[in-house]
Amino acid sequence: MTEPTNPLAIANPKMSARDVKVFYGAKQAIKGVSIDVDMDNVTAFIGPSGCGKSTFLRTLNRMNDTVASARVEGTITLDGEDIYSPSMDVVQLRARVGMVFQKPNPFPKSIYENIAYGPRIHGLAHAKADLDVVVEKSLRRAGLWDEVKDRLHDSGTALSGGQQQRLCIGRAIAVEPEVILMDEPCSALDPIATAKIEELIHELRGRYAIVIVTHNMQQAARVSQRTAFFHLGDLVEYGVTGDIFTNPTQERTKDYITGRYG
Amino acid sequence: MTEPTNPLAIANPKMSARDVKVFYGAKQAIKGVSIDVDMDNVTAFIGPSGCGKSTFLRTLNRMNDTVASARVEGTITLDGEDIYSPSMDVVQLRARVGMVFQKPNPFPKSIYENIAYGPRIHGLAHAKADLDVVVEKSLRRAGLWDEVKDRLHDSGTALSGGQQQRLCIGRAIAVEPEVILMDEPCSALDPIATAKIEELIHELRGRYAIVIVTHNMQQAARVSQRTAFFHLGDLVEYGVTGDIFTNPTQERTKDYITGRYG
Amino acid sequence: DQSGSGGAGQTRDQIRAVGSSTVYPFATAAAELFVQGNPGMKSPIIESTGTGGGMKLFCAGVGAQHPDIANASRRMKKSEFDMCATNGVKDIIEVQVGVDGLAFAEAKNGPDYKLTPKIVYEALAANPYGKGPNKAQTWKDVDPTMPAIAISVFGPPSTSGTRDSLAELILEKGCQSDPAMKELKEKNEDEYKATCTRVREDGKYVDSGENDNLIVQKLGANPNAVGVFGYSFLEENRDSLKDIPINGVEASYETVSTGQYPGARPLYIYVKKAHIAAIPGLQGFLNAFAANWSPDGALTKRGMVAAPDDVRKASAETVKALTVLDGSQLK
Amino acid sequence: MRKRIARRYASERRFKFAGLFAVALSGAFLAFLLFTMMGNGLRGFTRTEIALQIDFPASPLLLDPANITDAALANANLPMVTGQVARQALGADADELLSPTAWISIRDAIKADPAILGRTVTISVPASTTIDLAAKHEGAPEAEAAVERLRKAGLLTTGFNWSFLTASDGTDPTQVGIWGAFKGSLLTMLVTLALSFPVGVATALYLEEYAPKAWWTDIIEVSINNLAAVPSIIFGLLGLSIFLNFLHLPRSAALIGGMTLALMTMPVIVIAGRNAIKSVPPSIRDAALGIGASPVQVVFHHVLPLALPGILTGTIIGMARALGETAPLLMIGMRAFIATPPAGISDPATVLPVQIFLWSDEVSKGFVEKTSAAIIVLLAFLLAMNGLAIYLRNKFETRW
Amino acid sequence: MTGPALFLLLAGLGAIAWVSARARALRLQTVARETGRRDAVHSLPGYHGWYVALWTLAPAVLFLAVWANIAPGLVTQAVLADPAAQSLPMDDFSRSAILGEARSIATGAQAGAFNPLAQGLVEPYRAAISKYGVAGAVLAIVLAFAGGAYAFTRVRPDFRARTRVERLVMATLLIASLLAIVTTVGIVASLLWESFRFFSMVNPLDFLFGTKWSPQSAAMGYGNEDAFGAVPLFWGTIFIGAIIAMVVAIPLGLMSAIYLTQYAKPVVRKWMKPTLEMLAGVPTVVYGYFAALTIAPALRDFAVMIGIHGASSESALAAGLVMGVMIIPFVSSMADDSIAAVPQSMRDGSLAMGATTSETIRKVLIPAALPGVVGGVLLAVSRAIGETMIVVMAAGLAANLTLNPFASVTTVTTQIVQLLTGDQEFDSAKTLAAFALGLVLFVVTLLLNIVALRVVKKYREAYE
Ligand SMILES: Nc1ncnc2c1ncn2[C@@H]1O[C@H](COP(=O)(O)OP(=O)(O)OP(=O)(O)O)[C@@H](O)[C@H]1O
Ligand SMILES: Nc1ncnc2c1ncn2[C@@H]1O[C@H](COP(=O)(O)OP(=O)(O)OP(=O)(O)O)[C@@H](O)[C@H]1O
Ligand SMILES: [Mg+2]
Ligand SMILES: [Mg+2]
Ligand SMILES: O=P([O-])([O-])[O-]
Repeated sequence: MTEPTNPLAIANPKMSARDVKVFYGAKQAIKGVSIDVDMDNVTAFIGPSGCGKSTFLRTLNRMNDTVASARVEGTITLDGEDIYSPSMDVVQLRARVGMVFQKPNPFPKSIYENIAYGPRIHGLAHAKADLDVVVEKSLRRAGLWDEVKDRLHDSGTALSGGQQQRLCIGRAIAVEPEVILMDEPCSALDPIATAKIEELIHELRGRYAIVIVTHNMQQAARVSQRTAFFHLGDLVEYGVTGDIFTNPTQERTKDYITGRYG
Repeated sequence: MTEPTNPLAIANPKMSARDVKVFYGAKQAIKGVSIDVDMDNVTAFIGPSGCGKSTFLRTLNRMNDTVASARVEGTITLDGEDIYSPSMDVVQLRARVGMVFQKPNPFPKSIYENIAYGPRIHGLAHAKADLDVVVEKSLRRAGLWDEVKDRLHDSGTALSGGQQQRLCIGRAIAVEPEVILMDEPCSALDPIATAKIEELIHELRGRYAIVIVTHNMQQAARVSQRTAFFHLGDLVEYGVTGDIFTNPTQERTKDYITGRYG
Repeated sequence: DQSGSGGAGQTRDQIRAVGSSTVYPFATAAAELFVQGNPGMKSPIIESTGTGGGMKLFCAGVGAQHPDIANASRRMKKSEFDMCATNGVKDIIEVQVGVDGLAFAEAKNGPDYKLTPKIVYEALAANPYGKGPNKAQTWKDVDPTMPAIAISVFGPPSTSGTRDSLAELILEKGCQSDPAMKELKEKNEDEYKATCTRVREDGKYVDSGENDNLIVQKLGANPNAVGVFGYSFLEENRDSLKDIPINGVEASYETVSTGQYPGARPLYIYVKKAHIAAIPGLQGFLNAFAANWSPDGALTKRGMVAAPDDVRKASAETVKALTVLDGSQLK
Repeated sequence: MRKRIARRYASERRFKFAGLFAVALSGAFLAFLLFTMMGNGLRGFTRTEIALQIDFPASPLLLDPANITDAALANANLPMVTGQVARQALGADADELLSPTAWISIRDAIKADPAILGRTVTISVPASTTIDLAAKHEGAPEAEAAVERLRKAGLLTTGFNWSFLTASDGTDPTQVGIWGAFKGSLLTMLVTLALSFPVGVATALYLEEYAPKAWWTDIIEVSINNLAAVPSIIFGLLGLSIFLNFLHLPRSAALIGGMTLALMTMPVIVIAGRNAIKSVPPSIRDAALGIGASPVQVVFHHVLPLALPGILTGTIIGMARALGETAPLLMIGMRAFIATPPAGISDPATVLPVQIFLWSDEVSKGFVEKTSAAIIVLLAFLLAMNGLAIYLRNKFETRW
Repeated sequence: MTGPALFLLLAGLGAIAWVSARARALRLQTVARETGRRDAVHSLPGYHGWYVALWTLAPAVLFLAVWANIAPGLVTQAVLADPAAQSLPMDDFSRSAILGEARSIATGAQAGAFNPLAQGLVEPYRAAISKYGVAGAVLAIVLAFAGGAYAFTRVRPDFRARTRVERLVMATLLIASLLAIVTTVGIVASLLWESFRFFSMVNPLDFLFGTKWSPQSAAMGYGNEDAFGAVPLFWGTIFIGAIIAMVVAIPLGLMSAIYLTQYAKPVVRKWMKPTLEMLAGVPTVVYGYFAALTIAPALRDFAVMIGIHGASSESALAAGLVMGVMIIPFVSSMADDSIAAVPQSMRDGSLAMGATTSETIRKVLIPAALPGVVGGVLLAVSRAIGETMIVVMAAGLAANLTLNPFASVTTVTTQIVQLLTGDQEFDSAKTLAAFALGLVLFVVTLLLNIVALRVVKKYREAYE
């Protein structure tokens, strides 16, 4: 089944994976994926459930380290630096490659503290005034400032689902990452909240390299400029979003997009 | 948002709901739904997640009684008899209005015992021989007999998902209900198992009044003759399945069917 | 405060006594009297470990971490003395502080038993006179003058010193009513012991644990039963119990203290001479004992029976002169 | 069919009733237990006193009013004088009426105000156990008669016995108190808490958050689960052979008791702690890791604070169990008469449950109500702790 | 220098180390951040502070711990060298007692001297203590400075102070969890050695399978044969803990759990559950007292009334009954958990078939929850057979092999207490038998628990 695919050649990739294989114990979840991600485009990962989208996404900031059984082979670089080399400090890597999860997961603290936590542990702001600035900036970028500016000290968990997810995006932004990974960020949200997040992704594009996993092809089409289609641990096809949806080169991609399975 | 809708007028309905409202504590989940269900047609309930499909379905055999906070207003009749009247015996009602759940839930007993459970508690069969007959008949109707006849005493939980779901349908059939309610019976199944269940529904049609909840519009189109579209606790539109999918009268129905939201 | 580490300079400003549960109430009373007479001193610590357990702790060595006194409801054994010596506890002062009566009692509304050591022996021995297992079911089976009531005796458990006394003071005496047994004693000490002191285990004799209050309760509930326990318990519960005469002698303070009532045994305390100089108040504690063990003293009010005059005199002398025990007298 | 339904409903009702019956019976047993203890024990909090009039100038006291010291009081012949005064006032049987340590009340009165030596005063002294019990309608007929006589003379008062809360062990039931045992319990619990809480929480954190899956972590896990179920008396044997016989730590001390109980409590805290930590949703950890918190930061900034109520609940329950524990302490020398309350953790001490055990074995009948009274104190203490645990659990119960 | 003062001084040094290292790191990092890349700065300044503070304090504290152990010896030597010590008695104990007293006075722990000789030694003691105290303090402070200085030189923007500090935290956590193993080893060691000695006197087979337990034989020197057959004890333990107690606890616990989870209104449940849990919170000594003084006499009267002969007031029934009540909450909470763990869908499935609640419970929920319930019961049994105070106070000492619940039986734990607190010659087989019994008890509860946990775990997995 595994045909070699030609990943988009990108001149100056922000992150780049080469022949990445991921195993959970004996089970192989990713079977040799090579892909480049750049700053200017939003990259979407699509594919049927269980094909390894999340797994691959999590190798990009080494969140898979937390799964005891997971093992990664191949190389992944961030600005040319191998993120799996022993000299790489994982904690700092994750500050540079932020992540937003499927289910909004604000800390059970105030909105302010949610945003301020990252800058604090990374020493990005010391004085209260500095922190205030960072919090406001991050919430503004996450499109949440106007809705919450009067209740910064309410609990983050008291917000609606969509607001929570934007809070999480704001929290990721606050540590000034270079890359933001989003794993089905809208799947727990209603259509209106989804639209807001999509809008937000548009605005963030260019400032950060953004990778988004989605099972909603319309969404991929709406927010991304590059799309990668995964199937059973393979990267089947990777290309400009418009091309993938209108003119897939692989049979499997076509079947998936036309709804034959998934 | 709530426009009055005109439910299909059915001459001699099996079950009939009039202005049914359901509350969970203070929260209203169903906002006054009137609908008739008849013997000859399969009725499908569709609508976005959380719109109240399951809630309404469970009012039809008073399974909502088990939720302490739930409260039902309005009238629901079965063969003209009010099922919420104090004289109605819930236990007998549920024997007449069977239910199949989203996730197959066979009892952790043998296949035989799973089917025999209902007839036994209702005293429909006493002698072992009678029971054997009932079990075979029910399994045959559920399209499972040939697959399990040699291992009736294996555990019901050892079957595949699709087989388990057919076992649950067989279990419901075994007490000779008049109505069968199915809440997303295929959502946990693979396509092949789904196809088998859909086929089974075709075969059961006419013998029982069947109501099926699904979030898969293609499925609704395939198995049902009547479709009801729910949204935010309202019954937005109810009609012949073909009409609903090709020619919805309501804006909201159209938006949903064309994938604007959901 | 028990301070000190590193070997040198350990001390303790609280007296520690361990040992017999029978002596425990009298030792605690003495401790209280000692504190009342010596305000400012900390109260001695009296631990109820049983005589044997106490000896083990007592003989473990000299020093602040070892107790100063062992209370005993029997005399120290030779083996224990030797063990003490091995561990450097060489000079031991033995003081007999009083006598404990072994009382036989029944409920107020009981059948008025009259017992002799011989009857008791024949009723309770596992193997009377070595003639095979005891088959007696009722007292009448033992002696025709007794009522036909099922034998049921609540007594001290085999782990207690009180039980030793029962064996020594009553059972052996009853056993020796058969001259053959006296001979056996000469010939085969072990067999004699087994024959004369072993108690039946078929439920007629009930090991009643350490809690003597329970025995009192049980007698109240079961008027036909006989209870065997310390005299002090009988004294305290005269309102619900009455004594059973042995050989026609009633148990009273006088008969017990003079030894007329057969169940009487000496109570001792053993003191390390080396500790007298080192532990503040130890001498004072001994004095408190001596000052209160007379027939009208506070200890006897607690239920202890005073020792005969000559014994008391000798003991008082020992306390004063701190005479050391000669191990060769022990068995 | 109808009949069948009726039968099924009848069986339903029977079953439900059986459940109700079980709950009620269990509850009734608890109520009966508490009621019995209260019935016996509340009397233990009161004491009967007899008013004694003493004409100090006329009494043969060997006391110089200018020199009232403890030593002087000890040698002042107070017991004898008290006896004489009592016999004059109450008749020949006064010795039976007064507690043998009645003179201590007089001593304390003199100590409090030496000026009374110059005049005639009336001092309330404790009655003897027999009188005390008779005054509470538990005594023998003769004693009841004596009580009647004293009452008529207006000499008898029965009031709250403060000294039960402030005194320590003793031999006279009218004079004993639980303060020493209470303090011993307190010190023991302090040691237990100081040892088991940090170790328990650290272990729970390690096992739940960091432990790699390896044979030795399995061993740790198995040991902990097992320790939580090892009978307490085995911990007593451990304390006896390791702490006393091997390490030669001070016998009967709160320190040893606390250490032994800590070993027993630690696994309870670990297990409760692990459950509390487990119930912190993984998404919180992901969130923190995802913005670059280190594993230690994740735990100390997020997981631990969120798990703390659960851990505290488990700790309180474990401590409550330790507080009521007796058996292991019998093995390590705490079954002792200790009349001086411990000043520190290395002083000989006893604890409330052991005190109860000791008193239940006392000869004097006056101790029956004291035992029950001590039980009430212990139960009140435990109820307070359990109540706190339940309160914490309800207050912080979170559904994620 | 006194302890508290030194402690304060060190704490102060630590604080200074923390503050200055943090300030230095902050300064260096601000510079580095302006010039370099973001990963030129590794740890927060606070971590540098902790790193240096730890280096300042740890060596000094470790040294003081060692010093505290050797200094008293040095002090004593110095005092003994003093002329005033010449008059000390030769015998070891009085000598060390006097020295100890002198020290107590010197340190102010004690006011007056009991032994006149001690007074003379107070001054030498005071001198020696202060001499060695000062020496220790100076050394500790020097160490603190050395450690602090070394660590301070390592403060650099890219120095991974956080990693170092966190490694220490992890090590602490690991050591804490190893304590569980140490405890287990301690238990096994303390039981094994003494049991071994016991088994060298008594044949293990006789012990495990002998049907006659006659401690008087061994206690009173009738010899060891036939004296240590522990079967009657095992039977008594099982009779009380695993049979009578369970006959009380299982139905009451199970039905309570069912009623409270399936039928009771939430308010009732909210109040009744903690109320029933109180049954497990009542100290066992209270149960023992209650069983011995209230239940046992009542039962005996009852037995006599219905004409049972040989009814003992230390009946197995009294102890078992009370123990059963104590165990109710264990059974009910385990049953509660296991019933709650049966997926709601099972319950729905049955109700939707037209089953009544009780049919659903009896035919679906309980069979499905059975393994969990069994596991819970096993845990309760292991708790019951290890229970001590109730049986010590309310069960008898007679080692009977009987089925009569009104008769007296004895249990393993009762005998352990008896054997260790009775009037025994030490080192007799009798005292050692307590440890052998303890070992058996340990092994049995261990096995019960392993089995129970297995059962429960397996069953949990089945639904996950
Ligand atoms: N922690 C794990 N241990 C073992 N196997 C895992 C683990 N996580 C995921 N897998 C397996 O790896 C494969 C890829 O999973 P992954 O979660 O990456 O899929 P996905 O494409 O994100 O699916 P979805 O759309 O459902 O989120 C799946 O077969 C999954 O079962
Ligand atoms: N037990 C309950 N208590 C309170 N609210 C409930 C309960 N069950 C359902 N609801 C709420 O009632 C509304 C309708 O829920 P329902 O489960 O009927 O939706 P649904 O259409 O079946 O959705 P789905 O497609 O996700 O199954 C939702 O808002 C839901 O949150
Ligand atoms: Mg995924
Ligand atoms: Mg639903
Ligand atoms: O405690 P005892 O007196 O029986 O040894």
